[in-house]
Amino acid sequence: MSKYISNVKKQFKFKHIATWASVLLVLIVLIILNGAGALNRSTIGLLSRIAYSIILATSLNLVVGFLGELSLGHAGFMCLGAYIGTFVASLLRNVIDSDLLVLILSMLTGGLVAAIFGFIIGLPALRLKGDYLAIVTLAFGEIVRNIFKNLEVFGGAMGYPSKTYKAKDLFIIAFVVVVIVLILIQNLIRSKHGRAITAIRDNEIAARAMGINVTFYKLFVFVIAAFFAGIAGVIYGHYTTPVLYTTFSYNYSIEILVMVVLGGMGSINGSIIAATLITVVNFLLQSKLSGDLAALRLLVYALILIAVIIFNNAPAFKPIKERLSLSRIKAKKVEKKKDIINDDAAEWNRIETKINVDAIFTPDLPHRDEVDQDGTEDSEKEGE
Amino acid sequence: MSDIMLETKNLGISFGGLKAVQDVNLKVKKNELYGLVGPNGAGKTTVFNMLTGVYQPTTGTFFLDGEELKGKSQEKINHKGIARTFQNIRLFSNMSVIRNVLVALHNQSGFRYTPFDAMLHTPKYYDVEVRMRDRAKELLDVFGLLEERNNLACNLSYGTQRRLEIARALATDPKLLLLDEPAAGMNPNETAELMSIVKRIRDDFDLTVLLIEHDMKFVSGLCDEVTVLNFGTTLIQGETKEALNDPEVIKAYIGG
Amino acid sequence: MKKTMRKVLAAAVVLVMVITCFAACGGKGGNVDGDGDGKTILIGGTGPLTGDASSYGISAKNGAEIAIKEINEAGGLNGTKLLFDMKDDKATPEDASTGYDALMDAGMKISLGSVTSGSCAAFADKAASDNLFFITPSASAANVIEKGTNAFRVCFGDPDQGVLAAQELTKTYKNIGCIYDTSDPYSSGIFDAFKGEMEKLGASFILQTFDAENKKDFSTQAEALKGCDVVFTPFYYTEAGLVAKALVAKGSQAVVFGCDGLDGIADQIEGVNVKVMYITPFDANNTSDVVTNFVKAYQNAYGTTPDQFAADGYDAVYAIFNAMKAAGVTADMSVSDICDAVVKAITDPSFKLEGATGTMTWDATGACTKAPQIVELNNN
Amino acid sequence: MSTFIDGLSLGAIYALIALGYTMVYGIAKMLNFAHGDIIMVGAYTILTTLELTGNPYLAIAFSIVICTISGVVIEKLAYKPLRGASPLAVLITAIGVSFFLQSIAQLIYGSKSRPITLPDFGKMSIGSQEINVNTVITLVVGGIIMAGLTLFVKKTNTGRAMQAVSEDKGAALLMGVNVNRIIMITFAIGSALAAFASLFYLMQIPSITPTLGSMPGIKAFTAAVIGGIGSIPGAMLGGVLLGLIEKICLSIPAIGPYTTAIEFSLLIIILLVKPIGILGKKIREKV
Repeated sequence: MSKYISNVKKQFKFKHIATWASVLLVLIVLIILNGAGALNRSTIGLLSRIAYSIILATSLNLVVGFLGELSLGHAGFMCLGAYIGTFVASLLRNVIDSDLLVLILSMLTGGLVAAIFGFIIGLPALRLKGDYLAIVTLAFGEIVRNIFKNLEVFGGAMGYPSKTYKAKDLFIIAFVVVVIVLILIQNLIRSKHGRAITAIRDNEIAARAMGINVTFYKLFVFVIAAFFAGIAGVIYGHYTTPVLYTTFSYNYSIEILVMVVLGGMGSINGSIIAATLITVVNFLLQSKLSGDLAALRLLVYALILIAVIIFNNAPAFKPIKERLSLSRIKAKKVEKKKDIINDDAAEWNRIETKINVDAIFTPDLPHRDEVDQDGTEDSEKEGE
Repeated sequence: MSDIMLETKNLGISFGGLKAVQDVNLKVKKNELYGLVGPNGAGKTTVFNMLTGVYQPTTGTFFLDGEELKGKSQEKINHKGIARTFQNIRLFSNMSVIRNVLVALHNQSGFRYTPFDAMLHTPKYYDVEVRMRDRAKELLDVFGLLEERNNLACNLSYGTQRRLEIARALATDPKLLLLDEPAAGMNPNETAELMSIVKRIRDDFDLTVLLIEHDMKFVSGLCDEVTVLNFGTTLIQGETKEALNDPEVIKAYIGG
Repeated sequence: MKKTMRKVLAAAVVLVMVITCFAACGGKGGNVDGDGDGKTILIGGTGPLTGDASSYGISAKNGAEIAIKEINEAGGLNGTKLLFDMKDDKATPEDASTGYDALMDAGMKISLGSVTSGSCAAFADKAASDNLFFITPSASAANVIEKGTNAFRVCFGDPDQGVLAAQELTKTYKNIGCIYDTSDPYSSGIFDAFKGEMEKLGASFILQTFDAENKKDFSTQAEALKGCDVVFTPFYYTEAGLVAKALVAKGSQAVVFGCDGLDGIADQIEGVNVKVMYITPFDANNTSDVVTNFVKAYQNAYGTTPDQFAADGYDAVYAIFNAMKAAGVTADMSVSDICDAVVKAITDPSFKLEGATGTMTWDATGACTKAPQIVELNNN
Repeated sequence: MSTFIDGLSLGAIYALIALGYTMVYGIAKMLNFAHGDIIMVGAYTILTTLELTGNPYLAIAFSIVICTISGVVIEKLAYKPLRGASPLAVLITAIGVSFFLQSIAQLIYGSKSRPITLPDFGKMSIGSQEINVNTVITLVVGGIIMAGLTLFVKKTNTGRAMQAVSEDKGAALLMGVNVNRIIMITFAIGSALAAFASLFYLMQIPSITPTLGSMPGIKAFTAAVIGGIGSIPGAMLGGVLLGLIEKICLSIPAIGPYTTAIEFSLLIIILLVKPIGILGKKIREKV
């Protein structure tokens, strides 16, 4: 026991819990505000949407950011979760009285079913690379919703008439799930298994040569990501009714991908922030640009998207970005101890997937000091 | 138990009808330092790729410590005890030095825990992680990389990267270490240092080493036996000095 | 330790930002606010204003806006002005939910629900729990008005149209064909009823389908249907126009017979040699005062002839207005009180609306009773 | 048999769009999700010119010009700044551009579908079977474009430079190839092809909406991948194959509703059997 405590002490770092602890803190504040009646309907509804978006974005980040495989079918897993989860919930309601218990059980079933399909779609991932895998996952998402559309049990084109959960409670439960998901994902990433996954992304050949079981990890990541996406789907199904197959088109998968790319591949914090921002921006555009102005909604969204992506990624903007960057002060400090990786978990968009390596033109790119977000944990300065 | 660590029998491979390597018969004794030399394009790296499961040999087979490994996957072969370095360095360049080694420690029997231990951070997780780190530091110390452990692998000098790659390969606890041009790009000092390191790890880690190298000084100063390949076939095999002084070999090098 | 402090500080800053953001976006739900000071009443609704289905949502919104303008120019509800706001829901349930929340925060008192069925089911679910009165212009799926006593509609229900179509078709035609959109609640709703009625009548028909992913090229379906006397097309005019053209291209003489979604098809099939008939409560060429006034006002405002969505939107606003007037609704009443009063007024046997889509009455189920007419477009 | 002909004519359209996709992918190595929307731009240009002048040939010429210009402008403004950035960033920008074009179209033309009447060349009969002349023209033009592109890429200097850029941009740059210019030309050609695609699309499906391009875009992308993305004959083959399968599925009422699922399942199966598409080029990774 004492060994355990000393081990924990040796390993513990504040930043390891910073992410989920902050989310938890936000949640506590929100619960208090909610209790005081200070949150209006839109905010409460929006919070549930933010919660499932965060789960979707972080779980997709596992696949795209950490494993380095491009998936355009994440909405397909969500679709499975939403349909199966709410279906199971309606069955369970006959047997179990507690709404909360029904929700939890349906989340687990929805997640499990999605995970099984995650395994199935993980199989091609073993054979295919980059854009080919992307199109297969996109195809998978479209197949799933096409099939649900035609299943009478799930309401066919009318959608499955799920029963919504009380909005005031749903967002709290959803955020508790977010915290749990964050703990699980970050713990996983900060372990030897997480190292193995990032090793596959960085250099698959070397990873194989080091005896990393690439097959296992690729499938594992797809399964875990699908599981969480399925849970997000169940939350979605309890947020609104009916569960309609049109929602889960490839456009939605791409929106989740936008969250991941905007937040920075391989950055969980980034995914959380980007998921929140995109959901809020979408909501603001929808509610502010109503009536005749609605036609501008997509236009504004598109312009924001293009501008942000170009600003964030264009080599030409790099100096400006660095000048404006919040981490500039931090970066200066790093300079003193040259080349020592410092804590830069807050850095966005520092890691590129290997898709990059194969596919894009980079002759004049300066060799950047890419820092693996979690590589920092190996910096053991503080441990000694 | 024989005293042969690696034995290949008529190992060969062809790509689309072209015989890249044929009839390679190696017998590497335990604890031996064995050299694989030959001019460019002779098929040395292809042999390594076959021995590590990157390519599947089209003819022949090979045994490690008496166990046939042909047809096994790269991972499996590594688990069985063959580790390698690459001609064009393949470090996890975006990872810190210590993390490179930690990745390689992945499969060692003492360092096992399930993904669920990881997700829930069970006591086992903490225990293993602490021990893994200690082990990684020990290994880095052997290669004089301890001070560099928090640097990014891509920021290291070329020679240091080579050393790190060997350290990483060693971390998988191999019986047989394949080094693909370990001294390439090194200055004479570094080469000399590398020679002593290779000798030392052979003794300390009870290793057998098979290496590809162009630097003949390095080979003759280090290897007990060599095989010379030319155009995918064995030119000569035997004691290092004799083999390297063979007129055929010299002709192959000068003529090729 | 310093680093930790900085982190805590950063987290606190983010926290404050997030909460202000929520407060900011929550405070005002949109560009139209019911200020709740007793001078205005906000009528809200959601509909597809962008995306594939947007032409339907925009029509409904335009029609409703004309009615609002007319009412306000005539002095409003006993001096109280009506405000109208429609949020974009892209025909998705989740955006209808968010739109509903935003409208409620903005002070919505009474509502038009959603334009499309899928969204309206989401809207109805929320409205039932708040007891908010809504009357949807065009969400015709059966489940839309089944959630509570607060839900009403202006359009025909899907099942009614399907049954009616089956009866009409079997009366005159022998070789009947049918094509429907398996991905659309409206289309499949009508089709299910149609199929049931056809079985009851002992009539057979050739069936073809399409869906949202394959709704442009109808050559295969036209090939199968070209021998029919009549092809039943229970979906919207965009696709029906293409089906009609595909049939003509295959040399078919078949009459295209559809439901109220076909209203608007006239300019889609200009110059195409085809006869189109559809069940509709609205005919822009009708010479009644209500219709001519509406069509004129619409053309002045938007430059095009209104379709049935616009007429439905127009009538929905008048239904709300007349019922509120009859119930004596004032702006300071609560949502639920308004609902109870309006439901009572609208289901009263004496309540009748002379609208652009005919004379309408409502019963407690929320369904609307009005006389269907069959409009015929003959380009022969 | 008529299903076959219908499939062929739909497939010909997919093939034309897929050619554009594959050109851009093969050389710029980016998935241009906005390609479908260039077709929409072309369609609206044809509509407007036809309404203003009534001359279909002028309309076609104009649409080629407008499409080419918009393709090049989009490349310059949205994609070029991202040269060297992560390909995912480029992918997302392409999606942004797609949204942008759709909303601009909705603002200008409204969202109601606009019918259009293009010259119909009637039918001709091959044996006992009647076939639309439009279909034949689509196929023939598709074939000519395919052959022309192949020749262009193989025989001209620009074409060879394209191949070089496609193989290895860094090396091409070192060999003095103006990579930016080559990519710009690629986009110009791809967009001009989109204008052709829009013409043939409208001949068969005479109705225009702002979202016209997105579904054919995805389908053509699928076709390009089936055929082996980057391969010009592959795009043609994939397009025709996909059109045929779609029509065959739709012609059987029992499986009609599952058409999309079947098409995409087929894609997955083909990729599992042949991970680089039917005519794709194999790349061996050097160890």
